[in-house]
Amino acid sequence: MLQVVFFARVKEELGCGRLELQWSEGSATVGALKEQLCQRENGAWRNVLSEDNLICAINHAVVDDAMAIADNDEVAFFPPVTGG
Amino acid sequence: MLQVVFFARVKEELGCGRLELQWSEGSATVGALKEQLCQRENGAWRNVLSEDNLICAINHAVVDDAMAIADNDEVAFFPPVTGG
Amino acid sequence: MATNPSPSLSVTISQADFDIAELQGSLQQGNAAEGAIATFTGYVRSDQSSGEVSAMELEHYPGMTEKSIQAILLQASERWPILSVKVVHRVGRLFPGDQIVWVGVSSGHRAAAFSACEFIMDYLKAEAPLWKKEHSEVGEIWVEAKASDSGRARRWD
Amino acid sequence: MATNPSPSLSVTISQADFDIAELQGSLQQGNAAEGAIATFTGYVRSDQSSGEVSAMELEHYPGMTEKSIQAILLQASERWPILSVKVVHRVGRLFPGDQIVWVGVSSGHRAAAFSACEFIMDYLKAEAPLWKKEHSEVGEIWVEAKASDSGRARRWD
Repeated sequence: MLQVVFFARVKEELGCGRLELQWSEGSATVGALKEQLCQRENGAWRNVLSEDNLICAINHAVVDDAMAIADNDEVAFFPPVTGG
Repeated sequence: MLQVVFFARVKEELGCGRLELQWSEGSATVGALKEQLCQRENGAWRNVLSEDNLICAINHAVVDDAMAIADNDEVAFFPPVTGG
Repeated sequence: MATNPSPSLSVTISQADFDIAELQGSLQQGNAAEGAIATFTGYVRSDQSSGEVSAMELEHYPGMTEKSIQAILLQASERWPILSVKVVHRVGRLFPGDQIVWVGVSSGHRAAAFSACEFIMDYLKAEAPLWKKEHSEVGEIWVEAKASDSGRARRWD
Repeated sequence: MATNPSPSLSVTISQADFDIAELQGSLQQGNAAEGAIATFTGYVRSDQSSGEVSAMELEHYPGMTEKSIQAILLQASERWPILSVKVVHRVGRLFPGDQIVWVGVSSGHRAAAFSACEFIMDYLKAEAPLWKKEHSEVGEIWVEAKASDSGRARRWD
Protein backbone atom coordinates (compact mmCIF):
# COMPACT_ATOMS: atom_id res chain seq x y z
CA MET A 1 0.00 0.00 0.00
CA LEU A 2 0.98 3.63 -0.60
CA GLN A 3 0.01 6.42 1.75
CA VAL A 4 -0.66 9.54 -0.32
CA VAL A 5 -1.08 12.81 1.59
CA PHE A 6 -1.98 16.34 0.52
CA PHE A 7 -1.53 19.65 2.33
CA ALA A 8 -2.77 23.24 2.39
CA ARG A 9 -4.29 24.62 -0.84
CA VAL A 10 -3.75 21.29 -2.65
CA LYS A 11 -5.65 19.40 0.05
CA GLU A 12 -8.40 21.98 0.03
CA GLU A 13 -8.81 22.06 -3.74
CA LEU A 14 -8.85 18.26 -4.00
CA GLY A 15 -11.13 17.99 -0.99
CA CYS A 16 -8.84 15.20 0.18
CA GLY A 17 -6.08 14.99 2.79
CA ARG A 18 -5.16 11.32 2.62
CA LEU A 19 -5.55 8.35 0.27
CA GLU A 20 -4.47 4.74 0.49
CA LEU A 21 -3.54 3.24 -2.86
CA GLN A 22 -2.34 -0.18 -3.89
CA TRP A 23 1.26 0.02 -5.08
CA SER A 24 1.46 -1.00 -8.75
CA GLU A 25 3.66 -0.61 -11.82
CA GLY A 26 1.44 2.35 -12.70
CA SER A 27 2.46 4.16 -9.53
CA ALA A 28 6.12 3.17 -9.43
CA THR A 29 7.47 6.69 -9.99
CA VAL A 30 6.25 10.10 -8.84
CA GLY A 31 5.39 11.02 -12.43
CA ALA A 32 3.39 7.82 -12.94
CA LEU A 33 1.54 8.20 -9.64
CA LYS A 34 0.71 11.80 -10.47
CA GLU A 35 -0.70 10.79 -13.87
CA GLN A 36 -2.81 8.12 -12.18
CA LEU A 37 -4.13 10.65 -9.63
CA CYS A 38 -4.84 13.20 -12.37
CA GLN A 39 -7.45 10.87 -13.82
CA ARG A 40 -9.54 10.83 -10.63
CA GLU A 41 -12.93 12.54 -10.52
CA ASN A 42 -13.15 12.51 -14.30
CA GLY A 43 -9.90 14.42 -14.58
CA ALA A 44 -10.87 17.15 -12.11
CA TRP A 45 -7.72 16.46 -10.10
CA ARG A 46 -5.54 17.28 -13.11
CA ASN A 47 -6.09 21.02 -12.64
CA VAL A 48 -4.61 20.86 -9.16
CA LEU A 49 -1.88 18.26 -9.63
CA SER A 50 -0.50 19.56 -12.92
CA GLU A 51 0.59 22.85 -11.36
CA ASP A 52 4.22 23.61 -12.19
CA ASN A 53 5.18 24.45 -8.64
CA LEU A 54 3.62 21.38 -6.98
CA ILE A 55 6.11 19.82 -4.58
CA CYS A 56 6.39 16.09 -3.93
CA ALA A 57 8.05 14.41 -0.95
CA ILE A 58 8.60 10.70 -0.39
CA ASN A 59 8.97 9.70 3.25
CA HIS A 60 9.55 13.38 4.19
CA ALA A 61 12.25 14.07 1.57
CA VAL A 62 11.54 16.34 -1.40
CA VAL A 63 11.94 14.48 -4.71
CA ASP A 64 11.32 15.07 -8.42
CA ASP A 65 8.98 13.32 -10.87
CA ALA A 66 11.55 10.72 -11.90
CA MET A 67 11.93 9.35 -8.34
CA ALA A 68 10.93 5.71 -7.85
CA ILE A 69 8.21 4.91 -5.31
CA ALA A 70 8.46 1.72 -3.27
CA ASP A 71 5.61 -0.15 -1.65
CA ASN A 72 4.69 1.31 1.77
CA ASP A 73 6.13 4.73 0.97
CA GLU A 74 4.38 7.88 2.15
CA VAL A 75 4.05 10.24 -0.80
CA ALA A 76 3.10 13.87 -0.15
CA PHE A 77 1.98 16.60 -2.56
CA PHE A 78 1.88 20.22 -1.46
CA PRO A 79 2.24 23.83 -2.69
CA PRO A 80 5.34 25.99 -2.16
CA VAL A 81 5.87 26.56 1.55
CA THR A 82 5.01 29.84 3.26
CA GLY A 83 5.91 29.47 6.94
CA GLY A 84 8.08 31.58 9.17
CA MET B 1 38.40 77.32 30.98
CA LEU B 2 38.81 73.95 29.29
CA GLN B 3 37.50 70.75 30.82
CA VAL B 4 39.91 67.94 29.94
CA VAL B 5 38.75 64.39 30.71
CA PHE B 6 40.45 61.00 30.44
CA PHE B 7 38.96 57.51 30.38
CA ALA B 8 39.84 53.86 30.92
CA ARG B 9 43.50 52.85 30.52
CA VAL B 10 44.51 56.45 29.73
CA LYS B 11 42.89 57.73 32.92
CA GLU B 12 44.49 54.94 34.92
CA GLU B 13 47.98 55.41 33.49
CA LEU B 14 47.87 59.18 33.99
CA GLY B 15 46.34 58.77 37.43
CA CYS B 16 43.95 61.55 36.42
CA GLY B 17 40.32 61.60 35.28
CA ARG B 18 39.70 65.33 34.94
CA LEU B 19 41.64 68.57 34.66
CA GLU B 20 40.61 72.20 34.37
CA LEU B 21 42.94 74.28 32.23
CA GLN B 22 42.96 77.92 31.24
CA TRP B 23 42.26 78.21 27.51
CA SER B 24 45.27 79.78 25.78
CA GLU B 25 46.93 80.08 22.38
CA GLY B 26 49.04 77.09 23.43
CA SER B 27 45.92 74.92 23.75
CA ALA B 28 43.97 76.23 20.77
CA THR B 29 44.15 72.98 18.76
CA VAL B 30 44.04 69.35 19.84
CA GLY B 31 47.67 68.90 18.79
CA ALA B 32 48.79 71.95 20.78
CA LEU B 33 46.82 70.88 23.87
CA LYS B 34 48.29 67.41 23.66
CA GLU B 35 51.83 68.79 23.45
CA GLN B 36 51.14 70.97 26.48
CA LEU B 37 49.78 67.96 28.44
CA CYS B 38 52.77 65.81 27.38
CA GLN B 39 55.09 68.08 29.35
CA ARG B 40 53.29 67.43 32.66
CA GLU B 41 55.00 65.40 35.39
CA ASN B 42 58.39 66.01 33.84
CA GLY B 43 57.25 64.47 30.58
CA ALA B 44 55.82 61.30 32.15
CA TRP B 45 52.47 61.98 30.45
CA ARG B 46 54.11 61.85 27.02
CA ASN B 47 54.32 58.04 27.12
CA VAL B 48 50.57 57.80 27.48
CA LEU B 49 49.41 60.68 25.29
CA SER B 50 51.72 60.05 22.37
CA GLU B 51 50.15 56.67 21.61
CA ASP B 52 49.17 56.39 17.96
CA ASN B 53 45.69 55.11 18.65
CA LEU B 54 44.73 57.71 21.28
CA ILE B 55 41.29 59.11 20.46
CA CYS B 56 40.27 62.71 21.12
CA ALA B 57 36.70 64.04 21.31
CA ILE B 58 35.60 67.66 21.68
CA ASN B 59 32.16 68.13 23.20
CA HIS B 60 31.40 64.41 22.56
CA ALA B 61 32.43 64.38 18.89
CA VAL B 62 35.58 62.55 17.76
CA VAL B 63 38.11 64.92 16.16
CA ASP B 64 41.68 64.85 14.88
CA ASP B 65 44.77 66.73 16.04
CA ALA B 66 44.20 69.70 13.73
CA MET B 67 40.79 70.52 15.26
CA ALA B 68 40.49 73.91 16.93
CA ILE B 69 39.54 74.07 20.61
CA ALA B 70 37.34 76.92 21.84
CA ASP B 71 37.13 78.24 25.37
CA ASN B 72 34.73 76.20 27.54
CA ASP B 73 35.06 73.09 25.38
CA GLU B 74 35.17 69.66 26.97
CA VAL B 75 38.12 67.76 25.52
CA ALA B 76 38.34 63.99 26.08
CA PHE B 77 41.23 61.59 25.52
CA PHE B 78 40.67 57.85 25.55
CA PRO B 79 41.89 54.54 24.10
CA PRO B 80 40.11 52.61 21.30
CA VAL B 81 36.67 51.53 22.49
CA THR B 82 35.92 47.95 23.52
CA GLY B 83 32.25 47.82 24.52
CA GLY B 84 29.43 45.59 23.32
CA MET C 1 36.44 16.50 21.76
CA ALA C 2 35.24 16.73 25.32
CA THR C 3 35.90 20.47 25.30
CA ASN C 4 33.81 21.01 22.18
CA PRO C 5 30.59 19.03 22.64
CA SER C 6 28.04 18.79 19.84
CA PRO C 7 25.74 21.76 19.80
CA SER C 8 22.22 21.33 21.12
CA LEU C 9 19.73 21.56 18.21
CA SER C 10 16.07 21.78 19.18
CA VAL C 11 12.84 22.08 17.16
CA THR C 12 9.31 22.43 18.53
CA ILE C 13 6.10 22.70 16.49
CA SER C 14 3.18 23.61 18.70
CA GLN C 15 -0.20 25.30 18.87
CA ALA C 16 0.78 26.85 22.21
CA ASP C 17 2.24 30.31 22.57
CA PHE C 18 5.85 30.59 23.76
CA ASP C 19 7.79 32.63 26.31
CA ILE C 20 10.83 34.28 24.73
CA ALA C 21 12.67 34.79 28.03
CA GLU C 22 12.28 31.12 28.91
CA LEU C 23 13.44 30.09 25.42
CA GLN C 24 16.49 32.34 25.53
CA GLY C 25 17.31 31.04 29.02
CA SER C 26 17.16 27.47 27.74
CA LEU C 27 19.91 28.28 25.20
CA GLN C 28 22.31 29.09 28.03
CA GLN C 29 24.02 25.99 29.27
CA GLY C 30 26.52 27.53 31.64
CA ASN C 31 29.28 27.13 29.08
CA ALA C 32 32.24 29.49 29.70
CA ALA C 33 32.36 30.29 25.98
CA GLU C 34 28.80 31.61 25.74
CA GLY C 35 29.10 35.23 24.69
CA ALA C 36 26.38 35.97 22.15
CA ILE C 37 22.75 35.14 21.51
CA ALA C 38 20.94 36.33 18.38
CA THR C 39 17.20 35.79 18.15
CA PHE C 40 14.39 36.35 15.69
CA THR C 41 10.69 36.53 16.51
CA GLY C 42 8.06 36.63 13.77
CA TYR C 43 4.60 38.09 14.47
CA VAL C 44 1.27 38.04 12.63
CA ARG C 45 0.95 41.34 10.74
CA SER C 46 -2.53 42.66 10.15
CA ASP C 47 -1.65 44.66 7.04
CA GLN C 48 -1.22 42.12 4.27
CA SER C 49 -1.58 42.24 0.51
CA SER C 50 -4.99 40.59 0.83
CA GLY C 51 -6.12 43.48 3.06
CA GLU C 52 -6.67 43.83 6.79
CA VAL C 53 -6.11 40.36 8.21
CA SER C 54 -8.33 39.27 11.10
CA ALA C 55 -6.78 35.84 11.65
CA MET C 56 -4.32 33.41 10.18
CA GLU C 57 -4.17 29.64 10.03
CA LEU C 58 -0.90 27.75 9.95
CA GLU C 59 -0.79 24.18 8.68
CA HIS C 60 2.21 21.88 8.79
CA TYR C 61 3.22 18.37 7.73
CA PRO C 62 3.65 16.57 11.05
CA GLY C 63 6.96 14.73 11.08
CA MET C 64 8.42 16.27 7.95
CA THR C 65 8.30 19.83 9.30
CA GLU C 66 10.33 18.95 12.40
CA LYS C 67 12.71 16.83 10.33
CA SER C 68 13.35 19.52 7.73
CA ILE C 69 13.99 22.22 10.34
CA GLN C 70 16.31 19.85 12.22
CA ALA C 71 18.24 19.37 8.94
CA ILE C 72 18.55 23.16 8.56
CA LEU C 73 19.90 23.43 12.13
CA LEU C 74 22.42 20.71 11.41
CA GLN C 75 23.60 22.57 8.31
CA ALA C 76 23.91 25.78 10.32
CA SER C 77 25.91 24.00 13.02
CA GLU C 78 28.32 22.62 10.42
CA ARG C 79 28.82 26.07 9.01
CA TRP C 80 29.18 28.19 12.17
CA PRO C 81 30.53 27.46 15.68
CA ILE C 82 27.13 27.24 17.34
CA LEU C 83 26.79 26.28 21.01
CA SER C 84 23.02 25.91 21.08
CA VAL C 85 20.08 26.64 18.78
CA LYS C 86 16.34 26.40 19.19
CA VAL C 87 13.40 26.90 16.84
CA VAL C 88 9.77 27.11 17.91
CA HIS C 89 7.08 27.41 15.25
CA ARG C 90 3.40 27.72 16.03
CA VAL C 91 0.60 26.14 13.99
CA GLY C 92 -3.18 26.50 14.12
CA ARG C 93 -5.18 29.70 14.35
CA LEU C 94 -3.31 32.92 15.16
CA PHE C 95 -4.33 36.56 15.40
CA PRO C 96 -2.63 39.89 14.56
CA GLY C 97 0.23 40.57 16.96
CA ASP C 98 0.58 36.88 17.90
CA GLN C 99 4.01 35.31 17.91
CA ILE C 100 4.49 32.82 15.03
CA VAL C 101 8.10 31.74 15.11
CA TRP C 102 11.17 32.11 17.31
CA VAL C 103 14.76 31.25 16.41
CA GLY C 104 17.59 31.65 18.92
CA VAL C 105 21.28 30.92 18.40
CA SER C 106 23.95 30.92 21.09
CA SER C 107 27.59 31.19 20.08
CA GLY C 108 30.90 32.48 21.36
CA HIS C 109 30.80 35.58 19.20
CA ARG C 110 28.17 37.69 17.52
CA ALA C 111 29.08 37.14 13.85
CA ALA C 112 28.29 33.41 14.01
CA ALA C 113 25.13 33.96 16.05
CA PHE C 114 23.74 36.55 13.62
CA SER C 115 24.64 34.61 10.48
CA ALA C 116 23.28 31.29 11.72
CA CYS C 117 20.04 32.88 12.95
CA GLU C 118 19.38 34.60 9.62
CA PHE C 119 20.39 31.50 7.63
CA ILE C 120 17.94 29.39 9.64
CA MET C 121 15.07 31.83 9.06
CA ASP C 122 15.84 32.03 5.34
CA TYR C 123 15.89 28.24 4.93
CA LEU C 124 12.87 27.75 7.16
CA LYS C 125 10.89 30.13 4.92
CA ALA C 126 12.09 28.36 1.78
CA GLU C 127 12.05 24.70 2.83
CA ALA C 128 10.02 23.87 5.94
CA PRO C 129 6.56 22.49 5.05
CA LEU C 130 4.39 25.15 6.69
CA TRP C 131 1.56 27.03 5.01
CA LYS C 132 -0.28 30.19 5.97
CA LYS C 133 -3.88 31.04 5.18
CA GLU C 134 -5.09 34.57 5.82
CA HIS C 135 -8.62 35.44 6.86
CA SER C 136 -9.74 38.92 5.82
CA GLU C 137 -12.77 40.82 4.53
CA VAL C 138 -12.25 39.28 1.10
CA GLY C 139 -12.36 35.74 2.48
CA GLU C 140 -9.76 33.07 3.11
CA ILE C 141 -6.61 33.19 1.05
CA TRP C 142 -3.63 30.84 1.03
CA VAL C 143 -0.49 32.95 1.13
CA GLU C 144 1.54 32.63 -2.08
CA ALA C 145 5.25 31.80 -1.84
CA LYS C 146 7.49 34.76 -2.59
CA ALA C 147 10.28 34.42 -5.12
CA SER C 148 12.36 36.66 -2.82
CA ASP C 149 12.21 33.99 -0.10
CA SER C 150 13.80 31.29 -2.22
CA GLY C 151 16.29 33.91 -3.42
CA ARG C 152 17.24 34.76 0.16
CA ALA C 153 17.91 31.10 0.93
CA ARG C 154 20.00 30.61 -2.22
CA ARG C 155 22.34 33.50 -1.39
CA TRP C 156 23.93 31.28 1.32
CA ASP C 157 24.98 28.63 -1.26
CA MET D 1 3.55 61.21 6.91
CA ALA D 2 1.03 60.36 9.59
CA THR D 3 0.95 56.77 8.40
CA ASN D 4 4.71 56.40 8.68
CA PRO D 5 5.70 57.94 12.01
CA SER D 6 9.34 58.35 12.94
CA PRO D 7 10.77 55.22 14.45
CA SER D 8 11.27 55.12 18.19
CA LEU D 9 15.04 55.12 18.97
CA SER D 10 15.98 54.44 22.58
CA VAL D 11 19.33 54.13 24.41
CA THR D 12 19.87 53.27 28.06
CA ILE D 13 23.22 53.02 29.86
CA SER D 14 22.79 51.51 33.29
CA GLN D 15 24.43 49.51 36.05
CA ALA D 16 21.20 47.55 36.52
CA ASP D 17 20.50 44.24 34.87
CA PHE D 18 17.75 44.10 32.24
CA ASP D 19 14.77 41.88 31.42
CA ILE D 20 14.83 40.79 27.78
CA ALA D 21 11.11 39.94 27.66
CA GLU D 22 10.20 43.39 28.97
CA LEU D 23 12.58 45.04 26.50
CA GLN D 24 11.22 43.08 23.54
CA GLY D 25 7.66 43.90 24.66
CA SER D 26 8.52 47.60 24.74
CA LEU D 27 9.47 47.44 21.04
CA GLN D 28 5.92 46.45 20.15
CA GLN D 29 3.74 49.47 19.74
CA GLY D 30 0.60 47.81 18.40
CA ASN D 31 1.46 48.85 14.86
CA ALA D 32 -0.29 46.70 12.21
CA ALA D 33 2.96 46.49 10.24
CA GLU D 34 5.02 44.89 13.03
CA GLY D 35 6.13 41.52 11.72
CA ALA D 36 9.71 40.95 12.79
CA ILE D 37 11.95 41.52 15.79
CA ALA D 38 15.66 40.67 15.71
CA THR D 39 17.62 40.89 18.95
CA PHE D 40 21.16 40.48 20.14
CA THR D 41 22.27 39.83 23.72
CA GLY D 42 25.94 39.92 24.72
CA TYR D 43 27.14 38.06 27.83
CA VAL D 44 30.34 38.10 29.88
CA ARG D 45 32.44 35.10 28.76
CA SER D 46 34.75 33.58 31.31
CA ASP D 47 37.22 32.17 28.79
CA GLN D 48 39.20 35.13 27.52
CA SER D 49 42.64 35.55 26.04
CA SER D 50 43.87 36.82 29.41
CA GLY D 51 42.76 33.54 31.01
CA GLU D 52 39.81 32.56 33.18
CA VAL D 53 37.97 35.81 33.87
CA SER D 54 36.44 36.23 37.34
CA ALA D 55 34.88 39.66 36.79
CA MET D 56 34.75 42.52 34.33
CA GLU D 57 34.46 46.25 34.70
CA LEU D 58 32.77 48.42 32.11
CA GLU D 59 33.50 52.14 31.99
CA HIS D 60 31.72 54.68 29.79
CA TYR D 61 31.84 58.39 28.96
CA PRO D 62 28.57 59.67 30.40
CA GLY D 63 26.77 61.77 27.83
CA MET D 64 28.95 60.88 24.85
CA THR D 65 28.15 57.16 25.04
CA GLU D 66 24.39 57.72 24.84
CA LYS D 67 24.84 60.35 22.13
CA SER D 68 27.05 58.17 19.95
CA ILE D 69 24.71 55.16 20.19
CA GLN D 70 21.75 57.43 19.41
CA ALA D 71 23.62 58.58 16.28
CA ILE D 72 24.15 54.94 15.24
CA LEU D 73 20.42 54.24 15.69
CA LEU D 74 19.56 57.26 13.57
CA GLN D 75 21.88 56.02 10.82
CA ALA D 76 20.26 52.57 10.99
CA SER D 77 16.78 54.09 10.80
CA GLU D 78 17.75 56.06 7.70
CA ARG D 79 19.06 52.92 6.07
CA TRP D 80 16.33 50.40 6.90
CA PRO D 81 12.55 50.70 7.48
CA ILE D 82 12.73 50.33 11.25
CA LEU D 83 9.62 50.69 13.40
CA SER D 84 11.34 50.70 16.77
CA VAL D 85 14.83 50.06 18.15
CA LYS D 86 16.27 49.89 21.63
CA VAL D 87 19.78 49.50 23.02
CA VAL D 88 20.62 48.80 26.65
CA HIS D 89 24.26 48.67 27.71
CA ARG D 90 25.39 47.90 31.21
CA VAL D 91 28.38 49.51 32.95
CA GLY D 92 30.11 48.79 36.24
CA ARG D 93 31.18 45.43 37.60
CA LEU D 94 29.87 42.31 35.85
CA PHE D 95 30.49 38.60 36.28
CA PRO D 96 30.72 35.61 33.88
CA GLY D 97 27.31 34.83 32.41
CA ASP D 98 25.99 38.34 33.12
CA GLN D 99 24.16 40.21 30.38
CA ILE D 100 26.21 43.14 29.01
CA VAL D 101 24.28 44.52 26.07
CA TRP D 102 20.92 44.10 24.37
CA VAL D 103 19.90 45.41 20.95
CA GLY D 104 16.38 44.88 19.62
CA VAL D 105 14.98 46.02 16.27
CA SER D 106 11.34 45.86 15.20
CA SER D 107 10.48 46.06 11.51
CA GLY D 108 7.88 44.91 9.04
CA HIS D 109 10.12 42.20 7.63
CA ARG D 110 13.03 40.14 8.80
CA ALA D 111 15.73 41.32 6.39
CA ALA D 112 15.64 44.89 7.72
CA ALA D 113 15.44 43.74 11.34
CA PHE D 114 18.48 41.45 11.01
CA SER D 115 20.60 43.92 9.06
CA ALA D 116 19.85 46.87 11.34
CA CYS D 117 20.51 44.82 14.48
CA GLU D 118 23.89 43.58 13.24
CA PHE D 119 24.83 47.04 11.91
CA ILE D 120 24.08 48.58 15.31
CA MET D 121 26.20 46.01 17.16
CA ASP D 122 29.09 46.46 14.71
CA TYR D 123 29.06 50.24 15.08
CA LEU D 124 28.54 50.10 18.83
CA LYS D 125 31.67 47.92 19.12
CA ALA D 126 33.65 50.26 16.90
CA GLU D 127 32.42 53.71 17.99
CA ALA D 128 30.62 53.85 21.34
CA PRO D 129 32.94 55.03 24.14
CA LEU D 130 32.81 51.97 26.40
CA TRP D 131 35.80 50.13 27.78
CA LYS D 132 36.16 46.70 29.34
CA LYS D 133 38.64 45.65 31.97
CA GLU D 134 39.02 41.97 32.78
CA HIS D 135 39.89 40.62 36.20
CA SER D 136 41.67 37.26 36.14
CA GLU D 137 44.43 35.33 37.88
CA VAL D 138 47.03 37.41 36.08
CA GLY D 139 45.53 40.65 37.37
CA GLU D 140 43.49 43.44 35.82
CA ILE D 141 43.79 43.93 32.08
CA TRP D 142 42.14 46.52 29.85
CA VAL D 143 40.73 44.72 26.82
CA GLU D 144 42.50 45.69 23.60
CA ALA D 145 40.44 46.81 20.63
CA LYS D 146 40.30 44.21 17.86
CA ALA D 147 41.11 45.20 14.31
CA SER D 148 38.31 42.83 13.23
CA ASP D 149 35.76 45.02 15.04
CA SER D 150 36.62 48.15 13.09
CA GLY D 151 36.68 45.98 9.96
CA ARG D 152 33.18 44.68 10.66
CA ALA D 153 31.85 48.22 11.01
CA ARG D 154 33.55 49.38 7.80
CA ARG D 155 31.94 46.62 5.70
CA TRP D 156 28.61 48.55 5.93
CA ASP D 157 30.10 51.63 4.20
